[in-house]
Amino acid sequence: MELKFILEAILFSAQKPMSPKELRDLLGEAAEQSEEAKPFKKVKEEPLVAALEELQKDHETAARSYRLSCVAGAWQFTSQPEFAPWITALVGLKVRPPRLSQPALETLAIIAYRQPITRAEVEQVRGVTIDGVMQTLQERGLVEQVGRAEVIGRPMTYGTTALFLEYFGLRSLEGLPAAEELRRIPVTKPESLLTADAGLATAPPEQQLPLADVEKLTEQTPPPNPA
Amino acid sequence: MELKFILEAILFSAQKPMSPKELRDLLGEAAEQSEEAKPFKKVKEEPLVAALEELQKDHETAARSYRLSCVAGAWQFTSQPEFAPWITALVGLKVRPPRLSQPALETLAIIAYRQPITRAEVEQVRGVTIDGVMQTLQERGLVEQVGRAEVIGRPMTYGTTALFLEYFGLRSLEGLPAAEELRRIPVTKPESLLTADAGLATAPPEQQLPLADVEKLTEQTPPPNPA
Amino acid sequence: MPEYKVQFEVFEGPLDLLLYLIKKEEVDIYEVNLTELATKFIEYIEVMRLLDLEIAGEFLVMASTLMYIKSRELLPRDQQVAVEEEEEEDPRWELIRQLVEYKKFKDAAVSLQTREIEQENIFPRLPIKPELAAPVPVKPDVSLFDLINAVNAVLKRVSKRDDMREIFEDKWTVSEKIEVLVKLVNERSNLKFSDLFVTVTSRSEVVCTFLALLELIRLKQLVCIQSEDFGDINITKAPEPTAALVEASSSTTSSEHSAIHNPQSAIS
Repeated sequence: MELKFILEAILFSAQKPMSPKELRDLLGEAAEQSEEAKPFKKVKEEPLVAALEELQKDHETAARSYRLSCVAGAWQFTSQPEFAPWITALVGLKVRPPRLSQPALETLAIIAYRQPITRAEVEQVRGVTIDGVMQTLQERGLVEQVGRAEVIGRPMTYGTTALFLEYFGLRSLEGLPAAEELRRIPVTKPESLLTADAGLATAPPEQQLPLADVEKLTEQTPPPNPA
Repeated sequence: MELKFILEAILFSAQKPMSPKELRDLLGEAAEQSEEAKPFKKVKEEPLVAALEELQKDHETAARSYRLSCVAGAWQFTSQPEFAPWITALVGLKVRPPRLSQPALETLAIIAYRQPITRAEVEQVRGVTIDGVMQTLQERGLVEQVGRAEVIGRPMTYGTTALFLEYFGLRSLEGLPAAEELRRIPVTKPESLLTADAGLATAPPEQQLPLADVEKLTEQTPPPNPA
Repeated sequence: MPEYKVQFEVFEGPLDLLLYLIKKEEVDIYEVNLTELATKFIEYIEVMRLLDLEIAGEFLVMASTLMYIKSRELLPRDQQVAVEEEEEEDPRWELIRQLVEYKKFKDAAVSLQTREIEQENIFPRLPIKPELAAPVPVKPDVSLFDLINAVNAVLKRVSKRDDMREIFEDKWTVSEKIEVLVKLVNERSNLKFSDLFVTVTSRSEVVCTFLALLELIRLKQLVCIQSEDFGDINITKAPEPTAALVEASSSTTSSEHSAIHNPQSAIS
């Protein structure tokens, strides 16, 4: 019996996505209960993941109506999107929170590729303040505080959560499109910015703008938190 | 898009085995909800079953850890039995609903091979009354009333249900192990029963069995109703 | 105010508007004429102001940056160089770098959105919770169908030789056969199923014997064990009067038919 078929059978019957660790534990447990399962008692993580990846390729090649996906490091069978009309008729619409707005998606993209990242750094890339959006992303559990930056004021840094990977069906952050390229572009430190051209800085708009409609502006986009 | 892949996607996501009728209804429902599903609005039973059978062959050829099976006319994906050790470990050994008792099984077998059959005829073959057992079998949905016999008193006749086939993993009654002779064992008309050989009659077991634990027996099978 | 909302949704900020203007010109970001771009951006801001639309602060900051760049461009060349040498960074390049970076994340946001929409149409397989037959340690006790098959075989053998005799009245009853069987098992402690039929003379005797056997199994007096498929069936006395057989019979039902059942097919 081949490991990959055993893994396939497990994933085929599993009620939830399974991580390599859970699969290894299960192989061990089965080996204790059954003579037949003994040869797979101690499978190392590496060959196990290799078998899973081979299995995924098998199913990709077979090009059937379902595939083996790895989301946030856990494996499960999922249907191909083009069959959604029928599966929806069968199980009902998928319950999902409303789609993310454009600003939220842009902010999320920046955080995903550049994490850990401070709010000021994100604002620098987007060229606008992101308070409301950050709150939404945190409330939806897609983004979380991950630490503090080693700069003056020690501002919070943010990163994406496991739910982020799940929400977008990503295996890991490596699975983000063009991950390498987008990570490489350095983010200029915010404090160097403040000493440079004021026009590009992210200081509160009140301090920078000698313009009439500052009042209206602050209604819309509250000034960034001092934290 | 090919019908068989649509059916595959449905069966792969279905929470229960699906009959061709259910599948056709679902195709119709999907067509009402979605433009993409329109071309499969009205699929006739015949091509649908043909597609299912082709699908079944596909999976048989692919020889993976699961297969498409048809039980009691309903289709579902099931895992191959040789992976049971791992699936047992996965789901934990769940306690199945209590198994059928030996008397229930015997009664069931007689009904399966001889349907439609009256209760008196079953009792004649088994040599004991079957009231309790018949009730259990009906409650568990394995046996149902199917009509009335054309004899005096027009007693109810009984037959097995679709669930019976499912429970034993049979596609149809033709799938029962060949027991030609069991089918041929003559069953005397119920009227003659009471006057015939006591050994085959439905008299209280106390009268028939010179065995030690008659007490236990009577606990199991209550004496027959005078009716 | 509704127009304002529309504006704000179209352009997420000054960089977004700049990218829009560049795209309209169909030029590469690196080759964009910043003086022209600054003029267009400021024109756009002016239109917004004329329409009395609220203008986010970031747009105004960008407008001033662009005006600064534009004014530098308008200086005579020799003075320009002098200014550039004074500064650490050329504001033009800084702006272009920022635009390029922002553009990449904007594209990444689009691909995230594609994935987001796709995910709505991807359904995880939630299998019918598999239900397993009780584990089968060695070989199961004989199943009902095994018994039927076995009796069938005997019936066939007998029917060849007793066609004539069958019309005669049956001399055996089930209760008599039960006594015979109990006696046999007590004597031999281990009996083969085929042994039961060695001496039978009629088909009805076979039936009686078989029914007697079934009855004794039901009464938990006997246990049938088949050590291999289609092998002979051993009949022994039930080890313990009650509990043992209940357990044993629980694994006989359908083990050879299906190792894995789903719960819907099971009975509750």
